[in-house]
Amino acid sequence: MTRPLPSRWIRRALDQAPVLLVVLVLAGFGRMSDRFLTPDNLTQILLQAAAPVIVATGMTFVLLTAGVDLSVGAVMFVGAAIAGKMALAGYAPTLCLAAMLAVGLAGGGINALLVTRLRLAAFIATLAMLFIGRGLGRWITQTRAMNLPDTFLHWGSANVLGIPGPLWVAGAVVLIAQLILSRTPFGRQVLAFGNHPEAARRAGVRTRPLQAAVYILCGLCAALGGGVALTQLGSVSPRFGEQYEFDAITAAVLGGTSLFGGRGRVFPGTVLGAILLKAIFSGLVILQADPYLYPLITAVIIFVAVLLDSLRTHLLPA
Amino acid sequence: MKGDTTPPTSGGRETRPPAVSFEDIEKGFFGVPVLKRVRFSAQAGRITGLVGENGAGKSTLMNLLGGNLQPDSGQLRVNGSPYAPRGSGDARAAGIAFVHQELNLFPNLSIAENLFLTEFPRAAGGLPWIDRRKLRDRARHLLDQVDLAHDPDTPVERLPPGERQLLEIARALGAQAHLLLLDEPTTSLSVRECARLFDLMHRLRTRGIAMVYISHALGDVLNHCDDLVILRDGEVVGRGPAAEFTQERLVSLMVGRELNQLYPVRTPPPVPADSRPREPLLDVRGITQPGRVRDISFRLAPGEILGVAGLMGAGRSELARILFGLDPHASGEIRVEGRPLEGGPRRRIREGLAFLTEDRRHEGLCLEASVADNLALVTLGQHARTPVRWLDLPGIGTAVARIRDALQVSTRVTDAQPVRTLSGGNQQKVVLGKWLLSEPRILILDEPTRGIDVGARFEIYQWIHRLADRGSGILVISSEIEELIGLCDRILVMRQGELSGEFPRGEFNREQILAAALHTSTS
Amino acid sequence: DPSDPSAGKKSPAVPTAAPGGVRTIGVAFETLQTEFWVAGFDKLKSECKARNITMLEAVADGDAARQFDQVKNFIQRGVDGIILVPKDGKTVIPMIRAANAAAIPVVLYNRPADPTDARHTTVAPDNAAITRETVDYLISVAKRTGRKQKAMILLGDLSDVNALGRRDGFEAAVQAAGDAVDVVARVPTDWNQEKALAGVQSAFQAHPDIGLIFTSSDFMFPSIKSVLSSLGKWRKYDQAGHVILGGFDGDATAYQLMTEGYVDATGVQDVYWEAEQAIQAIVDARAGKAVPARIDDRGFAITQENLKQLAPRMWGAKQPLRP
Amino acid sequence: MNPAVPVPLRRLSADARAAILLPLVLFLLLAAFTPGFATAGNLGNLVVAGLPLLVLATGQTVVLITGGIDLSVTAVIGLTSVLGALVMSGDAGWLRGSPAATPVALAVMLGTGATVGLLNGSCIAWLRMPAFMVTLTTTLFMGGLAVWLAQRQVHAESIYNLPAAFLLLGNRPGLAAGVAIAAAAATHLLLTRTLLGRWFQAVGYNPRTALISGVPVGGTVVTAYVLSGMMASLTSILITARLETGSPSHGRTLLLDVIGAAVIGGTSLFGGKGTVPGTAAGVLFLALLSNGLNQLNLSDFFITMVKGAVILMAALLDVRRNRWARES
Ligand SMILES: Nc1ncnc2c1ncn2[C@@H]1O[C@H](COP(=O)(O)OP(=O)(O)OP(=O)(O)O)[C@@H](O)[C@H]1O
Ligand SMILES: Nc1ncnc2c1ncn2[C@@H]1O[C@H](COP(=O)(O)OP(=O)(O)OP(=O)(O)O)[C@@H](O)[C@H]1O
Ligand SMILES: [Mg+2]
Ligand SMILES: [Mg+2]
Repeated sequence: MTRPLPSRWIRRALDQAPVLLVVLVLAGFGRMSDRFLTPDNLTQILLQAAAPVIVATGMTFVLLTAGVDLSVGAVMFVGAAIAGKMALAGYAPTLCLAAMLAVGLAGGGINALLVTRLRLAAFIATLAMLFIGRGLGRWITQTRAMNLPDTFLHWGSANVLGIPGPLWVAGAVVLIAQLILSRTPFGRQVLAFGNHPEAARRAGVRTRPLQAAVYILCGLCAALGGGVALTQLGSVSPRFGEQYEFDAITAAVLGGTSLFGGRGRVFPGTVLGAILLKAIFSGLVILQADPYLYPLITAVIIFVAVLLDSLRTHLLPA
Repeated sequence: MKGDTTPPTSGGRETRPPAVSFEDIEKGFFGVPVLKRVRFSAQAGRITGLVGENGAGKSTLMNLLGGNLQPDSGQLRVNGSPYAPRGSGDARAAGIAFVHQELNLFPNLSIAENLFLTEFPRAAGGLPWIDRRKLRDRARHLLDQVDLAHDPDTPVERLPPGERQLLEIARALGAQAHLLLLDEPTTSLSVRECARLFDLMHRLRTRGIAMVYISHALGDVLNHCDDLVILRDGEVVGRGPAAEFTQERLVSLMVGRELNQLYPVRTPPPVPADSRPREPLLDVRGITQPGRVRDISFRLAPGEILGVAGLMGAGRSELARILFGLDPHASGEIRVEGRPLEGGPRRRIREGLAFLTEDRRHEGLCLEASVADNLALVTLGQHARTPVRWLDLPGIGTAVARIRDALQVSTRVTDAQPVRTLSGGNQQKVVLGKWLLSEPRILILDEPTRGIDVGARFEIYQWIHRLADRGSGILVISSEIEELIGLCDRILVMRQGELSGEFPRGEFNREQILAAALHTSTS
Repeated sequence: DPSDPSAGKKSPAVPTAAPGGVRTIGVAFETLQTEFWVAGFDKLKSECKARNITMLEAVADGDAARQFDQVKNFIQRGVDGIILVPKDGKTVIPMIRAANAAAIPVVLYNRPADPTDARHTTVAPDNAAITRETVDYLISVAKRTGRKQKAMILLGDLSDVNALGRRDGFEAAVQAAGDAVDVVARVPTDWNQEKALAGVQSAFQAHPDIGLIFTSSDFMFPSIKSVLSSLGKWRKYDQAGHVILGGFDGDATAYQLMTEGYVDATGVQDVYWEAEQAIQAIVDARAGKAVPARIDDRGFAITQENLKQLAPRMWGAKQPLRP
Repeated sequence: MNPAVPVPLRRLSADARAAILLPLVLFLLLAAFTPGFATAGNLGNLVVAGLPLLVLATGQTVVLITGGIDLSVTAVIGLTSVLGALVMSGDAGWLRGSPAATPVALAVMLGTGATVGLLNGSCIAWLRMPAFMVTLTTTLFMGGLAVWLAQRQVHAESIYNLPAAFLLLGNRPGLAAGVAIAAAAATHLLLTRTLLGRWFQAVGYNPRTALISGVPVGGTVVTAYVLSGMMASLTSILITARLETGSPSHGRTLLLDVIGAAVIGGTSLFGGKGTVPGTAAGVLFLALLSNGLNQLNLSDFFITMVKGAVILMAALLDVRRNRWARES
């Protein structure tokens, strides 16, 4: 039963597992193609990660309360559908995006209602919302694609102080989220609630508003992320936002967030998770990997990431 | 234990309304009555002791005050005015603070954050940020009051149970309440911390704060409380100034029958400490694990009940966990009847070991599972018939029923009820029960009777004796020296991870044992 | 299929309806996720309405098993004919058999089944051939630039027959062209616009000088546009620095981009014509007329050169861009 | 019920009630409002359609009971289907034509599920990796592998011409139903009447307690995933036989239905609680739903919306249990 503890510097390394892995992946692809590690391409990767990061940030909050929100993709779609219709009807893009955020607010609000008031299991409630949202979106768009006015694309590719707009948005979201989590009473209470809801209630935490806030926050992030994606795509297809729920959860968990609540961080955790996913895809394209091998390679890399993380959390003494 | 039981001369006590009063409170759970027309009050500047059997309804009363539960009927009053809390927020607003029976801490947060979860000091300038420095200072101030040396930023998961208990108390103090309710706050504290706690309570009393103190340690209750309320099956069966009660009277009121001694006499007479049996049942040699225990060696003879005394943090639990294969040890060896002990809990259970953990909620029970499932868990294998390990459900049923009666698990509890809904003491009985069922040859008990009422304790001691008489060896870790003295054939004392003393039955002496546990030559 | 409990019982072994008398048709699509399918679906709807036939609809969202259930459901409800967009060429065969057993005529719309003895009619284009034609044109344009162009293809869902057909057409054309073009990127998109976007972006990182892009479906043009305009390469076909663009389907987006001059060519399948043929085939079958086993969509590649005269036959041209 | 009955009894029966109630209510509604719904033929179709989900959800229930989750089942279905076909297909099978083809293929298929399950379980139990991520990556990997294999071996996205013996499972609904229901029943007995079943629960309720109580936690967890994997294989066998095709895209869309069915059936996503009958009820509920929605001839997007709405209703009907569970 005697177990030798890993040597100090191995421990140090494991402590930074997520960061290390992203670095490793980047370095690895970098070695294989001199095209990969160019500042330009790194920016591209960040750009592709922008929307997922935003959505995953909201998701992280929900996961921290031991909940889950499967409806983010659907919310994105409904929002995009409405925004798209408005855009085609000639409304100003700002208005369209505002509408989109409103949708996010509404979606999050409904989820909050279902989970806190009606006491539904988050999984099943948001699953239902996923179906409803998808259906609603298809109905609004009549499952037709919409090509948006170029203003959207201009926004998506606009630079402020040499940094692309989407990165500003994502950066702001992450920063705020991180501050909320680590520096505000609300953030700490979210962690407490996720760790032991009953105790949180006993301690006088107003758990219902707290839970509600988390789902609304997630809805907002979903809409915002959708907005960013919209300005990057310049169009809305019937599959807009599909799979986002899984990508968001994956990013968060890759970043070390526990699905059982109480543990996790937006930065660097979730952010790195999202970036990792995009970096892999970009690398594979640049290396002209066999299309059939994409999922295989991606899977292996994610697997290693998760493995390292679990080694870190379990092989190391508290 | 020094405790001035003279209540402060509060002159106009009659004129002032009681700090809290229960008026004909009734509460039931899904048709099962738990509190029946409970009526009593607690005065400001006095400590009211609340005692009763496991499942009598004590914690339920607290939960009513805390707003975690609502009474079915009856009236609560705080300082004379009606009080109907809808949530723990209301309780705080009314100036009521709690030390709940079960720890309500968040291991993933720091000590400071746990202390001020709901009233973090805000940074200046209306921003929602937490003022970290202020937070740390206030936390330190509270920690000093309970003698916790830790840095306020330490994550709570690093603290052992005892220290967590102190933290819980510190949190209650932080609330600046005028009414403080302590539900078995001493269960994982050892003598030193207990004394410290009672000092605190006396100081608070002189500040005119009302306290309700729930405990099964009747000695403490009689020493430190001014008024007493005795609860049985949800009814108040006795109340009045503590001076009017003796331990015997308390017990008979609680249990509803005479209980002339607290510890059963051992028959046949215990093995004399000096005579070492040829083949010790358990032979521990030089167990060492850096930072936990150092060079622990002792032997456990068949039929022997061996106690381990020590202060919190002495490493007793660690020792137990190492013996059961839960924690690693750097050096030393453990032999059972000469054979070296290997592997994890499963292997060791096969070797006849059993281990009652001190952390019942996280390691002892499946809270959501039923009473029956919990009781049966360890011994399921014995009721499984090969090839497909088919379960003999009736057999399991009878075994469960047997142990339930033996341990007097509250009759209001059904087998199918989730353990979560049991009273603290009844939960402890369930953990104990599942191990007793396995009739182990070596039984390791870490704080076996924490939260268990006198009546049930007696039964449990008898079970332990019966096991010993059948030749099992028993290792009892307890923070109650009286318990060890009353139960054991021999007592080892641990201090800072080392053995610091050994007392055979003949030479039991509370003061010496305490000295051995406290005395610090090093550091 | 003797084991099918619903067979025979509910629906007559021989059509009882008077010649041409088709009351209900069941239409089961594998998906409605792209312009192309929606257009076909709508056309079938309107066509049915025009012939006052009730149309029962079902969409399987890419799940063959669910599609089977839906077909059984149609049979069970005694439709007079079934129009199917199968998930793939093989899983559809048992469905056709089930319909045969119930003496209900089946038409496969736009996706052929693998060779089988199960009786049915297929109305479909030849993905490979039309793609080949399209890409041949793109390559001819590339040759005219005088330099060897780097090419990339956006692949569809790799388990979709049509996607694979188009890939094969592309590869064949490239093969034939010798070293006129050099394929530097084959990006799987799973029919997902965002993947397409990311794919094109990364491809351009690796090869900033990519000069030819073929997308397996027109609905991914917006993604391409997004990247090219951010790179300042979104140029018309007659401008310098134009990236040669080709697609497949011939939807409204493609039509618009062609008229604007950004897209060089796209493979058009004649959706409307296919829809009419599909329904006609069922009506004929019911009427006891002989129906050919295969009705070929005379699809074609529409290019900047023949845009004027062929536009009228391009469904995307007749369809409003806005929903 | 009489108020003297203590909580748990009432709660248990509430579980049972909720589980049976949902499909019942839905059935009555559909029977009342949709013509041609309550016909033998249609109900027959409905049951046959529900079989694969039943098997799959049963396996998932076991994993959920241990407090885990197995997202990889859908990929297992695809991979199993392709491998099986590669063994027995008359076009491209390694054993094409041989009488051994079908039995060997069946063995290979079940083996595939077991292997993937073993992989998942080991990572989760021994390497302590989170179940969600492990099974998500295996999904990615196995899914990709299936497509790649089909492509490499037969240069097509799917494989046809399976031996008649195998297809019996498809075109004899009685046989398929027998197999599926037997599998579910066996699992039910395993959970309720055997040591292993109790171990699953204990591990799900509290792994530390289980460990200290002498439960071989690691082995138990691994077994659960192996079981789930094999159930996925069995599902794949049913689907493959019914569609007469080995294809990597079989069952791809089932994931949310599977977990949905279990949860609607009263299985907790946090471990411990869950029953096969409950899950079966959940499956029946979803089967009724999709069939009924077909009957109503709504357009695609309405179907999706209604599906969501009805699942919501189901959850609401179920809410009393949640409330009790939260009481403390
Ligand atoms: N949520 C609940 N559901 C059902 N029964 C409950 C619930 N909470 C408490 N009970 C029952 O109420 C009775 C009283 O419980 P309580 O915790 O007040 O006892 P107690 O006096 O604190 O006992 P102990 O000294 O062991 O802590 C017990 O029989 C318990 O089973
Ligand atoms: N979870 C833990 N993390 C870190 N240190 C611990 C932990 N548990 C115990 N320790 C340390 O190990 C030593 C002994 O712990 P513990 O308090 O359990 O001993 P004990 O004699 O069993 O006291 P108790 O009365 O609490 O059982 C102490 O130094 C304590 O600080
Ligand atoms: Mg209590
Ligand atoms: Mg201890």
